[in-house]
Amino acid sequence: MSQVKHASTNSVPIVEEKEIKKQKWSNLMAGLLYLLPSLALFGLFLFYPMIRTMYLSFFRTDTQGVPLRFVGLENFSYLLTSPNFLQSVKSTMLFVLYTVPLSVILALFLALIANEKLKGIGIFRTMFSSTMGMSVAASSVIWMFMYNPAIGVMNKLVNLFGLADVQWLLDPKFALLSVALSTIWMNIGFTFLILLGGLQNIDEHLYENAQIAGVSYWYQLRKITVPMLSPTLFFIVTVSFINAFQTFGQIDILTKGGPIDSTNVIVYSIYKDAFINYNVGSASAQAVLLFFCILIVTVLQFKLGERKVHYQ
Amino acid sequence: MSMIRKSILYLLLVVSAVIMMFPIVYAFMISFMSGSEVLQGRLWPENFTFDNYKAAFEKVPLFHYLFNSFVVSISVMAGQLLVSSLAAFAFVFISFKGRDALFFLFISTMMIPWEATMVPNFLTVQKLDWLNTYLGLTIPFFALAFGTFLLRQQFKTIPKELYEASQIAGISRFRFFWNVVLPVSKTSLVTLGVYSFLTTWNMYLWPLLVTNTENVRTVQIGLKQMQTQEISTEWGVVMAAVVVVIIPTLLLLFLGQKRLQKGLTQGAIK
Amino acid sequence: MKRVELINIGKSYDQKTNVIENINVSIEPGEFFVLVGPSGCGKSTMLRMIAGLESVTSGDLLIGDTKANHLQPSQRHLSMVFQNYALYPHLTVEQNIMFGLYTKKIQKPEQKKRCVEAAEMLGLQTLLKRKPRELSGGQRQRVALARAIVTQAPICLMDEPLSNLDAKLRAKMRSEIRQIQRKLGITMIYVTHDQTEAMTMADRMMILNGGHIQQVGKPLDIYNKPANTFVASFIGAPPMNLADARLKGQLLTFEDQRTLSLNSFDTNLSKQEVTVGVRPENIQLAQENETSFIVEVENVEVLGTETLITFAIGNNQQWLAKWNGQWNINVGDRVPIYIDQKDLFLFDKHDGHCLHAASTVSSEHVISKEVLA
Amino acid sequence: MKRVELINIGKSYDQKTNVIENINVSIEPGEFFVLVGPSGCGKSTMLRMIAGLESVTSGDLLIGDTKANHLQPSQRHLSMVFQNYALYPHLTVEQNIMFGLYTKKIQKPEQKKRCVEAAEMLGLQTLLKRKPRELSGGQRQRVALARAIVTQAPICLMDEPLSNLDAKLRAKMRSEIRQIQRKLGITMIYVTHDQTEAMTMADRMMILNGGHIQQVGKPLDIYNKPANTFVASFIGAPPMNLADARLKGQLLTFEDQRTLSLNSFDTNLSKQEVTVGVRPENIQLAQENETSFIVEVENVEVLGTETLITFAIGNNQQWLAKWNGQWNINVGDRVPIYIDQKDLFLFDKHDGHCLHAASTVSSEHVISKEVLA
Amino acid sequence: GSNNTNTEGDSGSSTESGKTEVVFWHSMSGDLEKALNEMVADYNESQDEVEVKPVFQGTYEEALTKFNTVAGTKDAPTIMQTFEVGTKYMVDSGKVQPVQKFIDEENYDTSQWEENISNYYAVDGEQYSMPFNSSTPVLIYNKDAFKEAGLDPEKAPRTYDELQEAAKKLTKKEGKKTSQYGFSILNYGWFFEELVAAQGGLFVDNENGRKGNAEKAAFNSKEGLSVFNLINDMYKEGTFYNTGQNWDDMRAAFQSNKVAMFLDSSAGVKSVIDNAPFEVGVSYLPVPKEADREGVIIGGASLWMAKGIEEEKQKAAWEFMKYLSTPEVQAEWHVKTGYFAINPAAYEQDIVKEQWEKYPQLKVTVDQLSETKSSPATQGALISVFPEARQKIVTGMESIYQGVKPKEALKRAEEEINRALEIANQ
Ligand SMILES: Nc1ncnc2c1ncn2[C@@H]1O[C@H](COP(=O)(O)OP(=O)(O)OP(=O)(O)O)[C@@H](O)[C@H]1O
Ligand SMILES: Nc1ncnc2c1ncn2[C@@H]1O[C@H](COP(=O)(O)OP(=O)(O)OP(=O)(O)O)[C@@H](O)[C@H]1O
Ligand SMILES: O=P(O)(O)OC[C@H](O)CO
Ligand SMILES: [Mg+2]
Ligand SMILES: [Mg+2]
Repeated sequence: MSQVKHASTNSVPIVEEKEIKKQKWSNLMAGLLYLLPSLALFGLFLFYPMIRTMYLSFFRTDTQGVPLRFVGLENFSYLLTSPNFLQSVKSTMLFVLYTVPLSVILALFLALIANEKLKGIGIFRTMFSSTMGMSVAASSVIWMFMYNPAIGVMNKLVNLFGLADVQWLLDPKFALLSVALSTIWMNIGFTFLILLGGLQNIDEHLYENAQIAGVSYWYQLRKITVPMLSPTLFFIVTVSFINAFQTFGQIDILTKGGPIDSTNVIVYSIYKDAFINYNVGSASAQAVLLFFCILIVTVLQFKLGERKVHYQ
Repeated sequence: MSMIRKSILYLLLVVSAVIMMFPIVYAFMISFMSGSEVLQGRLWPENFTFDNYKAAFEKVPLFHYLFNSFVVSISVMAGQLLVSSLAAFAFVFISFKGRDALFFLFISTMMIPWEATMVPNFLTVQKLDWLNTYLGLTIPFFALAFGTFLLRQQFKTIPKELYEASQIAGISRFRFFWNVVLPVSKTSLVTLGVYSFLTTWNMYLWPLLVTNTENVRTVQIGLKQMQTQEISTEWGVVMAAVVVVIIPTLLLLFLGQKRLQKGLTQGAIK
Repeated sequence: MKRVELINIGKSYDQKTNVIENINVSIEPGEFFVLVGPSGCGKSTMLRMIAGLESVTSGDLLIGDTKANHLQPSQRHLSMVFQNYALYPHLTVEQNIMFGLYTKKIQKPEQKKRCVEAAEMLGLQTLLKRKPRELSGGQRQRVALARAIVTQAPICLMDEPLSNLDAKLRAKMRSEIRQIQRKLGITMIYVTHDQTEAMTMADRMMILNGGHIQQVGKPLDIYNKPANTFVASFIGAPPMNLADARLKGQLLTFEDQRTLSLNSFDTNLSKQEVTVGVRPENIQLAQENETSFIVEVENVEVLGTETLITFAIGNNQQWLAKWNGQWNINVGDRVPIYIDQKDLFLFDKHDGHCLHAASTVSSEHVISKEVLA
Repeated sequence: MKRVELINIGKSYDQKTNVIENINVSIEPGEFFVLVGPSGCGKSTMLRMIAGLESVTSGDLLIGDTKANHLQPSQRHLSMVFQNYALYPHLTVEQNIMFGLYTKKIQKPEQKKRCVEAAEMLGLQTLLKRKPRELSGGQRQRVALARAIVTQAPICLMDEPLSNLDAKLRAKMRSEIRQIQRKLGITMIYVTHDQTEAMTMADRMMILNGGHIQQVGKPLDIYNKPANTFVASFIGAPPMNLADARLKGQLLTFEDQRTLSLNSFDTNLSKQEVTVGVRPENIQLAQENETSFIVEVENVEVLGTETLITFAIGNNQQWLAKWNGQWNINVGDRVPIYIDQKDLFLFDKHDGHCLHAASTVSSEHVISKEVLA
Repeated sequence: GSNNTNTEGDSGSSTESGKTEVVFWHSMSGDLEKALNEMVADYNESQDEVEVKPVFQGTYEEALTKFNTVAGTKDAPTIMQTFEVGTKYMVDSGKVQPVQKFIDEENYDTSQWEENISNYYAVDGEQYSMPFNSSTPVLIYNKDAFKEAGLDPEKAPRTYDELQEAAKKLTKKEGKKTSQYGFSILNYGWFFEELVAAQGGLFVDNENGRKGNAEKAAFNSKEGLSVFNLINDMYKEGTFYNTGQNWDDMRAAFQSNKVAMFLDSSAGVKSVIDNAPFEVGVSYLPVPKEADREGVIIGGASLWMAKGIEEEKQKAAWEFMKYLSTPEVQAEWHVKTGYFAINPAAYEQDIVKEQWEKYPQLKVTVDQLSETKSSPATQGALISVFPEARQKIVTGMESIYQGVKPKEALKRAEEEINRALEIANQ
């Protein structure tokens, strides 16, 4: 036995190292091979354009987006002082503020009542999640009709409460709210599905124990449901934020950014600058700013929000 | 559960359902109304007419658009499933240097707003000569960080021993992926599939940009087109188109709702 | 301390089939009452009905002296320890323990006091600030116990609280729970499917199978006088050996025509078709002239302390004999064995009822006072 | 049938600490070799190194006569049964069994033949078309076995294959596995932390603790002559009682000043600080005049077949005595007990090495040829 | 409606039947699209060399956006319909083929075209695009409502004062709710441009950009202010209805009696008359009392030919364009829609006479144009960033409803347009 040992202690390190290196190398290659499609596509359709966008944000471009002249930070400095862009930022922020908390709260409410064990609850769940199957285009058209000042149902509703007609989409005071309202409706389906799934993952026994202890519904909600749901809530809030920042379709169909730019959120402004005003430089600069906005909000979310999240 | 509690719950459920469903039902109703009924602002058609549907299909080649939407959605679905599952497989079953960093890179792409990349992407697609082709509508979406993430979480639940058992039996990595990992993760694949299908079906801005002809236009754009052409004058027709557009996805959603709900949370949170 | 009484209790989840039926039992104040039975027999269902987490389909449930069928769980004044502990993962040990107290309109200082007391009793003092995930299985178990204790409810329900623990910790927790119950004088209703737990902890135990009561009584009484074959084979490890046989006069004939004579039997049994039962430790190596029959050894497992010998009897029945010590026997050896008539159990072959129980000789095992000095 | 040899094997996951070290053992062709040890001692790690699923950090691994350190798992010609079976949930039993065969370039008919043979051997014929989720635990276990068998690999590795089964099924599977191994003459390396399994199945066993070999040998030899306190308390249930004592001349003094005289000891031990060991079944109720000492009973657990009596010895050590039958003893009773000198084990107090083992009287338990007829 | 479910690719230069395919992007919707498709179908029937394929691409703005993305690639359409204010952009883009080339090659007689119209699309003496659908803005009013309000239905308001007076009378209130408003202007830059030009005001400097690239906005003038003031005053009085930016919404409001008078394109006249359940009057664009009426700028759109495509296709497109400008086709186009005939000979056609008989309103639009005095103001502005400029004007109009002072609103629009011009000019 000792002979074998001697023989091997001499030769092992070299062979071993080689073998290990070979193994590692082949693993790396295999890994990259499997990742290749993703990497290639991300590279071409995400990283390259992102970098390209950053690059273009320092240029004046021609109508086809070909850079003409390096202007440094001029695009940014103009944007940051331009009342229009500031209005866009304000609209975006307001829009996010209107839609995210309300979607989540309403969806949570729906998820809570749909999480009870009742007869026929499946039908309600299906109905509550239905807007996930609705496209933005279809939903927006429906809402557009509902907002129609003359024949739409929204004004009928308002009249029912004895109030005067509202120019939902034409009055800058209401336009953003109206778009937000329809967006909340559109978001609820997905948010609801996610939250319901989260609720169903909570251990039933936690509630049973609370029942035996005799704590109230609200106490359970506050002390069990919300903390236990917090990872799900965190996820859905993050996703909702990102989505809210990227809202486009409903704005294009309902208001086209108007009236007086009150619904001209950054994404829409990017679209207009890039494709209507042929100002790709400015559009790129806005895209870069939007990216940082989302990044900051997401990072903040992770920094502040995740502390309150209870992972099991 | 006490009767009172039950009744309150049902009341809340019904009221919420009415509010949630109202716009959809309303659209259905309008799609069956005659023009004058619409203008009177009625909620319920006096006699159901299918004229609007006939008109909708005449005005815009809806069938063709539906077909396009199906082709695009199915392709993106298949593409995303394949590309994402390959990537997820690498992240779970192959250990190599820099794997975690790469994974983080993948996840971070979720933060890049699609719009921020829209202009260069458009130019790329144009250069590739993919405007007005299915390629332009599908390929850019094949890689999906969310899908990779979801599947990675699922693959991680596959017992390591299954992989090891195949290693001992001398089964190749790809065969293991294809014959074991994919079939075992059917549920998650279906979840991701439904999700992909729905989101692709509902895609709006990109098809708006990259299609100019009826050849590959999707139904959402058809809807938009219908709306710019016919709005105010023929709401009934527009709503008929809306109904035609939403029915496939609603059906899919109703069928896949349970699975989707489970699969989505499973992948999303843990 | 309160009595819990079940009168004709039945439960059906689907309005069609009953998962438990005709349960009549009265659990005395301060008693440690154990519910045992195989998986799916309805133990949890019964416990949850007592807790009010499941509605009672038929019959009456009395807690104390009031009918409790429709009381809310919180009005029943009981505590419950769940099988999986049901600790709140986001709360600290301390918060977990005090979770239910706020509703009881108890002042903060008093809450704190109770919590500290319970923690001390269970050795959790140093863990109060931890989250459940930072605890070992046994510690979690104890937190769940503490949470039940602080409510000072007169009745405590536990659903297989030890099933997730390893053998060593389980043994320790068994005695801890028993001690706490005695100290506080709680009425305890304890569910398990582990018979060692049942045997060592119970004042009385109830054996359930398929939703029906098989037997209720003191553990040893049940061990010694099992009501039927189910109880006989469920209690005792390795389980009692059973085989069908015919009883003709004083002669017991197995299916393989082996016979045992029962000359010393005083009971005159009318039944002819019986199931014979004998515990593995009562199958002995025959001394000279005592041989009951010779068997061929099919398997030998020497466990160190004891040796398990497997042999065939009847039609393909395998019996086990358990002998102390290490035996040098080989598979295929033919061994003479002896079964004492008084160690035999006889059951009705058809309904399994016990016709005759082995006579226990517990007198033999009482240590005489003199010896105890 | 192949030999597996481990020479100076060591393993480190983090390049810093070794989880196993200095493992030298040679497993003979056709041997049933069992690896036991507490959780986390490195059993799985060792098995996985042999399988090639984990790299070998140091030392040499020989399979047959070739060095196998860097062979791919598939090149080692072995089969493995995983703890959780690792069945492919989407494939039928048949497909599962044949899954690995295609790579072996075996014709379809031959594959089928082997599958049917294995299925017959394991009683799976009627289950071939089912999916794993439609099988009971024991059936799954057998499918995993079948999958290992059909490869006809000369070496089979099993990692705690029975740990998820209930006691009854486990007993059954133990003998089945043993029978198959004998029939096929495979070299089996079997990991478990259950000592009953180890004792009953092994030709030889190895006890690991903290990554180090504690003892290798035949099960009974290990039971009777444990190399150290760890082995002594790991093998045997309930475990051997241990207490520290001083040995002066012929007198053994416990920490509570109780004494035992060792007059019949022939070995002259030089050590004074010892750990005394005695198995629970060897602590007997004293007959007249034999009393070793009188103890106060701290706990009594009557299990039916046997009674466990807990008492204190030394500084707060708890010892267990196991007596057959049901004893009517109460907590607090003072009981005279007797420990035969020949049942005593002595260990070095500091390193735990066995200084003296109890003398086994296995001769007593060999059935005389005459009796066997 | 269109029944165009043709699904073959449009990249091939010829269809199955061997015809040269000409893709024609347009922005004609509703009745206009119907008329257009009929014309195209007739043309396709009439010969077997060329197959024209009309594709609707949304509003003028949307279509131009689309065109911009594909201009110069193989995905570009052969013929592109672009509104008048896109002219400068199209010229500057370099991606279009001026039709002058074909005019020269064939010595095509352009004098048969209405000069007022073709001039708009001629830059530096070169004919860039083919005039096709030209319109002017008109005041459309509800004659029944006029009667009801005690106004003379044959005498539409000509000046701002008259307009305001009439609007007051036409406004009907029921409690807090106004059931009928007097007047409305779509929030669309074109109407502002026209109202300014009607008073002889310029939109941008350098003679509306025709003397060289426009550098500064010029509408922040007396003329511009009077327009904003009008809107502001009427809105404050509650006689003005804000219909938003959608043409159809505005027309629907008129048809449903929500509004009694509004400004529309002449292209809408025919369809409004056909659909309104009451008698419709059409009149000239109003001007302030003190201003001289200069006339109107030609509106609508023209047809552009893409550059860099196969000669064969260009030829085919040219053939189609020529077909469109024949008197017969133009006559039909005029009576079906209300657009002008670019070929005045069309007005001599029988169907026109017939229809004028039936729809005297159609003639009003023609008269308004022929009375127009030619000047830089009525020639219209040439700016490359016109779509953006229009958005700014719209924002200005909208902000008036929010109580922003007309002066203020005008100034803001001016500044923003100046910036856009500055960027575009470098
Ligand atoms: N919510 C339910 N709906 C329908 N059937 C149920 C429900 N809960 C339990 N059952 C059924 O009732 C029977 C008794 O279940 P129970 O949980 O009481 O068994 P148990 O004795 O606690 O078993 P275990 O030891 O496995 O926990 C089982 O057959 C089970 O399938
Ligand atoms: N992949 C790994 N990375 C780092 N440490 C590991 C890894 N796998 C095991 N270990 C450590 O190595 C030691 C031995 O683990 P191993 O799995 O071999 O134990 P085991 O004897 O099989 O225990 P068990 O009976 O619980 O299965 C443990 O301390 C474990 O924490
Ligand atoms: O609607 P049209 O075609 O008359 O065009 C109106 C304007 O001229 C568009 O700029
Ligand atoms: Mg249970
Ligand atoms: Mg292990």
